[in-house]
Amino acid sequence: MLLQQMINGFTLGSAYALTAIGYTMVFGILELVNFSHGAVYMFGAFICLILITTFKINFLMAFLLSLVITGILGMLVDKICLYPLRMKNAPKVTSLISTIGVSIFLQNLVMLLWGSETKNFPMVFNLGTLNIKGFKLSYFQLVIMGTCIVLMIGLTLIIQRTKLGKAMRATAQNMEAAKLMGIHVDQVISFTFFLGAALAAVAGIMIGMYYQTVDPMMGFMTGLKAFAAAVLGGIGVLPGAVIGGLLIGVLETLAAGYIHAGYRDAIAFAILIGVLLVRPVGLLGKPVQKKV
Amino acid sequence: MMLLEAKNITKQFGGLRAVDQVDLSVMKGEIVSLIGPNGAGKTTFFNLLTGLYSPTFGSITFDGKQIEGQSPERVTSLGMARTFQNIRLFSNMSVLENVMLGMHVKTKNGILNSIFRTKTFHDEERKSKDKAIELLATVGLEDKCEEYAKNLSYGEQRKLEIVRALASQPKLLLLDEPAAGMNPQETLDLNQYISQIRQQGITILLIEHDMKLVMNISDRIYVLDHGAKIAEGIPSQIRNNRSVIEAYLGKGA
Amino acid sequence: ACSQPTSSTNNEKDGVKESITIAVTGPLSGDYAQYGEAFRKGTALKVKEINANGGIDGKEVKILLMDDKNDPKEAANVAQRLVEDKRVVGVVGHFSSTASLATAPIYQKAGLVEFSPTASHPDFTKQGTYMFRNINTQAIEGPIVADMVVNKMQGKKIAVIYINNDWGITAKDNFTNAAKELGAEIVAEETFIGGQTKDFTPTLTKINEKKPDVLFLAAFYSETGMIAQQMKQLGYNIPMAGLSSLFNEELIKLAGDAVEGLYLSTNFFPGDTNPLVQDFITNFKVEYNSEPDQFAAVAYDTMGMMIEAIQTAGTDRAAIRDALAQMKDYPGVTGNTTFNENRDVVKSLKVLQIRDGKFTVVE
Amino acid sequence: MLVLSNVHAFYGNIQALKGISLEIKEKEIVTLIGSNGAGKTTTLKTIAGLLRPKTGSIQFNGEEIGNKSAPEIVKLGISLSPEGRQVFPRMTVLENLEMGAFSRKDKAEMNGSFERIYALFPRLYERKHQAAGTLSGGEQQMLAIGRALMSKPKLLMLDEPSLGLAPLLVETIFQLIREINEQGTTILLIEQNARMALMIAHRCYVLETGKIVLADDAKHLLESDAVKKAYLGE
Amino acid sequence: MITILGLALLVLPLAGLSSFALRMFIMVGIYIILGLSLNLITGFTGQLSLGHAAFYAIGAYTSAILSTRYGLGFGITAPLSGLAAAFFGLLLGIPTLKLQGAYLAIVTLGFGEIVRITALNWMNLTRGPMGIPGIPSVSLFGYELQSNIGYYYVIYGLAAVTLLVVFRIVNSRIGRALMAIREDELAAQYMGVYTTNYKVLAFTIGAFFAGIAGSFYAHYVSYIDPQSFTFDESIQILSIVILGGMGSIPGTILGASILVTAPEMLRSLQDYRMVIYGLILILMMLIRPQGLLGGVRFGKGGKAKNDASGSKEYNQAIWRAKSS
Ligand SMILES: Nc1ncnc2c1ncn2[C@@H]1O[C@H](COP(=O)(O)OP(=O)(O)OP(=O)(O)O)[C@@H](O)[C@H]1O
Ligand SMILES: Nc1ncnc2c1ncn2[C@@H]1O[C@H](COP(=O)(O)OP(=O)(O)OP(=O)(O)O)[C@@H](O)[C@H]1O
Ligand SMILES: CC(C)C[C@H](N)C(=O)O
Ligand SMILES: [Mg+2]
Ligand SMILES: [Mg+2]
Repeated sequence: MLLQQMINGFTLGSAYALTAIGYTMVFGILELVNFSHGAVYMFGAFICLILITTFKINFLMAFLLSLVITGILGMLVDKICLYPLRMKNAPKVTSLISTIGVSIFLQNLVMLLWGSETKNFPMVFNLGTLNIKGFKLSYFQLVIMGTCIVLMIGLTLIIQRTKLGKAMRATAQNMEAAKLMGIHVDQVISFTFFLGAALAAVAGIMIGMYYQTVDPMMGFMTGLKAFAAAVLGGIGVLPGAVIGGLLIGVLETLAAGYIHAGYRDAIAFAILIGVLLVRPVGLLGKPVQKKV
Repeated sequence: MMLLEAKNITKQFGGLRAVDQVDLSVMKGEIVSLIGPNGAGKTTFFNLLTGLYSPTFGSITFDGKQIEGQSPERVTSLGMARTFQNIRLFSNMSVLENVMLGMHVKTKNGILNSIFRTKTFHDEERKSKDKAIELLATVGLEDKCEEYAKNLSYGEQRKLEIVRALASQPKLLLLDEPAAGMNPQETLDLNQYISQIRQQGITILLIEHDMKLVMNISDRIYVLDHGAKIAEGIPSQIRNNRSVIEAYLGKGA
Repeated sequence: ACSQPTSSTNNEKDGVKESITIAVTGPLSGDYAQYGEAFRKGTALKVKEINANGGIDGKEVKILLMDDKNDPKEAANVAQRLVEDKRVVGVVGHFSSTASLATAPIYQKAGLVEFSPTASHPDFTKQGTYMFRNINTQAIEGPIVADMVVNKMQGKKIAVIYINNDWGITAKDNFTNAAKELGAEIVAEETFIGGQTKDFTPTLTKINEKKPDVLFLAAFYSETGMIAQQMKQLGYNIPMAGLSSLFNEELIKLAGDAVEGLYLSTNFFPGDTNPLVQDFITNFKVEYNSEPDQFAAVAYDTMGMMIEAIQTAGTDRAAIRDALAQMKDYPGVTGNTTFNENRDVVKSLKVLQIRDGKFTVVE
Repeated sequence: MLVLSNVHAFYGNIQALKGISLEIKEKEIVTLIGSNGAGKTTTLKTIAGLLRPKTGSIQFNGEEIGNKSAPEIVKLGISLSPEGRQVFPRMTVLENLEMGAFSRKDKAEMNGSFERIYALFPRLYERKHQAAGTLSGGEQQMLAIGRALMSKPKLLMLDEPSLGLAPLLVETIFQLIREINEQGTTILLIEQNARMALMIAHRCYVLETGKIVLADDAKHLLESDAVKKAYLGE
Repeated sequence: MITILGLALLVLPLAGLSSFALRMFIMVGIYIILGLSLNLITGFTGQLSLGHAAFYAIGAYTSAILSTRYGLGFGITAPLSGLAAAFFGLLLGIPTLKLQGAYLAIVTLGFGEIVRITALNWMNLTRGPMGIPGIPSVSLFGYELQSNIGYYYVIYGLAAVTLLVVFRIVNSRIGRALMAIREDELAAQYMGVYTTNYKVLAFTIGAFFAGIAGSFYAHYVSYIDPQSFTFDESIQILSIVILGGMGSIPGTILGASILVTAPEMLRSLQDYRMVIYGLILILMMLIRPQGLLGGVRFGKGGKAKNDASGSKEYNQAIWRAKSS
């Protein structure tokens, strides 16, 4: 049972990790906790579902199209709700409330457009299950975990190696200086939001497929957990988001399996707090060296 | 009388010895300068004295007490105050409030006092305020009491930082490049101001790259290079010290 | 400072026809908006039918629709507003026990009937004489379903998953007590937080270890759908049973063959040959182009009862309460309804099973 | 090469520049002096595109750049070593320098630029892999100057480059300015150390509260009593 | 100004307001207390807290349990609720020793969730989702409040006390220390401010008043369950503080008035209500990023001019230690 529970935990954790990557990217560049991320995740899943069911587009096309649409939505969120605040040099919490506004708006808009009930997400391809000595691992679970790892490595490479990645890091550390280096920071930020939102859509669609359901509220808890995961791993650090996500997934599963299902989220948060007390910048976060 | 004595202070950052076995002492009433090339370890030395870092080894005695590894809060309450190389004012607070914060360790009003606005509360507030305005007047900032600190010009901010540090009535005042960004005229004013402070019985330890100021005002000078002390003495000795010229002053000075 | 809801069209302007206003309140936004939607459709259909037949004594019936987001504070605001709105003669709502309990003191003090189609918390109607409900408390449903599980399904070892709200807890308690009396053993009791928990794999893995004969679900259709699907993915094969809360076509859409064979109880069933039910379904389809579920049905009945009370008592709020309390055998689409002395109802239940992707009555 | 005519600029509703007109010719060193808050930094920021002028025009080689964004202006060959250093604190020294060359195309020649900067500031070479945020104040200043040089600008703007540097290095910096000017780079310099600035500059503008109050050959100003008194501390 | 406002509030109910309007005023009063208490933590001390509803919940539950099980009246339950919440504030304040920015935010968020989930599961203590019905109404000096008018005076009395206390704390040596922490924690340490103690103090006092608000709420509505204390609630309180302007006392009052009544004003929009509400939240932030009354601290003579919104330093103080 322990082994099976671990597998359950890893799958759930991959979902958090996938979402946490988007969180951490946006945080990494703007130091902004983007509370609309959960709603964007939900939106991605819905768009894909609508494309498949209402517009009868084949899955692969629908998948790609949703990434693009959701990515554009992410860009718009930034352009409309956050960019003007940056221009006015507003306190960061203002942006935080703005993203909360976005999330309320999106969630209720989706309800208005497509109803608030839980919807079936069609099983697009049945990959079957791997059955080893009594425990089950579906191939789809492997797909989710694989996607997560691939994205993490890919994005890390982009950020470490490419010019775009460098521009992102520079923008994150000092926007004004970045402009002086010839970096179009607004484009870089837009792109980051595009990427973050598209990643959220990947996560939303994958999870929609895994649980075969989507609903307008699906982003709320996942969003919070993904935020927790990103922080646990050290916010701004991509591998940290993945490790944080997996850890929270596993811990939560074990808590539900062995302690008390009603308390599972409380236990997950309690452990998170415990870890932060020992490592105040998360598992992979680097402490800021004080220097005056 | 010895006010500050640092013995064998060393600070290691990974593979780098930013401060390397430095001995330094300051007598009550002196103005002592700490100079040296960029990255010599001067600011780090200040950070060690004031408890931001604890030394890898060595001991620091201030006013008869061991203070190495103590927190900045504690060091401040023992009577040390400093300014920062990069100005750190409380930007969204008024000039007056900045100075009154400097008095934090010298005042006592607690939470109950404040809520019930007792007589002690009013007395202390009034006294602090008067004192703060008086201090601001010494640098000509008394008219800007109600201004946000962030709205001051650079030079004014530097002055405010010094006044804020003075407000704690320190025994020892540490100044980290106070003249940076000031024009020659303003530097002259500063020179005078520091002398005045000394006349009030406050001991001063100064980091500065403006040699005119340093040579003019210092009783003694310590020179650091690559973390280690390469010279100490009175200004005329330092000015002519061959290794100091080579490492730091250049022929121009 | 408060704007008047536009939905309450005040027709004093033509001065010809008088109207009677009944408030309907439930979650029109937020997590539970779909149930509010069912309230809206069910009640509006009833009112449309009444008005088509000349209204109440020639007066047109109007609905004043109010969103409470299923949030107790919002609900209390709504309640305060309604008791002060002199046009309102009775209230159909609120949806959850939480909202209903939070508003009860306000309605009671003002003397306005609060008739909830769905609040099943045992304490609700104890809050005062103006509180009515149109749903079986679990004290009634639990034993019937326990009998179904233990005797029809041969469940000797039963695992239970319940939603962690007042309804889930009372449902679970009433079910397990009855099942134990029938000689069954409860091998696991697991809970989850509604709207929050989406992943049931740890709970299911744990339950599977206990090798139960039946998995009993005190849950709504959405989470039941997820549970069924995740169980299938994990490759577990445990027969499932549930309550009337599961009676919703969406469940089958959602979970497909994963819920095949599931047993449940209900007091509204579209397959019912009763012409009342058949007419309701037909009209509903014409009006909304969708199938009514039990929430729409019970809201329809609740509105019907409210109107009947007004027909007998007139528009005096207190008189309406008395008329409602004395109503006998109201013939509704959710069965014949009479209030007991606590203003609770007792409705007969049918047992259904999902067979070949359809809800089917089990004899 | 660069012509500002009647430039007005604001921070919110605080007016910092009240009609600045100035001109810099190819291969010149021009310096701006003025007391704290006069608007020197603001002038450079406006040229660099960090601040949009409200009215007035800025022309660079005949092209209007007042409405261009900072990155576009960098690509035209204007580079600024800003006030307050503005290094990328969590990047290494090396990465900071690489950022300086962000919009440069000629990858091949870049090694040369690195070598030149390292030769000028050996300390930066020693600390190639140290995070810039942990450098000492003076070291960060070296890095900021080095970074501005990395883009091989046509017009180099330096905002108080000697701030926080040791005396020996101050000499080096002024020598460097003269050197790169001789190699063909035009320079716009702000200095508190007005004497040194005037000594290497060709021409000088004096700013007071957002306006230019004096413009002349540097040599002349060095002799002017008013300037001596106000800015040279004599 | 304050006196006029106070007098207006005093005579308002006599002007024959409807019960509904009174109810809205009472809710606004509750949120003024919640907002002011959070403003002390977030606005003045700069510690972003996403779990303020937890203290509100602890206060409400303490009162509900004490009054329904032990028959205690509001006069006793209210201070005890404040103390209980303050105790947890102390408990939560301690981890903030080391944490900053997002890290602190998630800890406070987590704390809020832990409290809510515990309330949901600890059946013996809280009756879980069954909630606690039948909480007796407020009685003071043996006189039981029957009407909204009575509650109105009680809540505005409490709000006035909260306002006075917060105002006095903020305009004192303690308050200056708190604001210094917000502006630059390290520099504050160098002023001799034991920042940890002060942060804990802010959390404790803030929690105390949130607890009192919770106590009043419980007695006022007579039924509470965990659903009243969700994350949304914490966000609502935070929005009030930020909309009004961080570190602004009159701002919080304005913020509470707007955000509590807005959903009521929008009620006629039905399904579109929350969509519009989301938009309004965004718009208000865009129009006045520094908050409606940002910079107006209620200081001596409303000084501190309101200028080019929050500076960079201000942001950094909230989000993390300065690195330069
Ligand atoms: N946290 C740190 N990690 C690594 N190296 C550091 C750290 N802090 C300082 N250093 C290094 O230690 C040396 C001393 O720095 P310090 O700031 O004390 O120099 P300084 O003498 O004040 O120089 P300046 O005159 O330029 O201000 C520098 O070379 C600096 O790069
Ligand atoms: N970000 C800002 N917001 C508001 N006002 C500003 C800002 N930056 C500068 N100012 C104001 O604009 C005016 C010009 O400032 P500027 O920085 O250009 O002066 P400066 O000549 O560079 O002075 P210094 O020698 O002190 O660097 C000053 O009055 C200053 O207070
Ligand atoms: C729809 C119903 C199942 C709601 C439930 N009866 C409650 O009281 O919360
Ligand atoms: Mg230094
Ligand atoms: Mg300047």
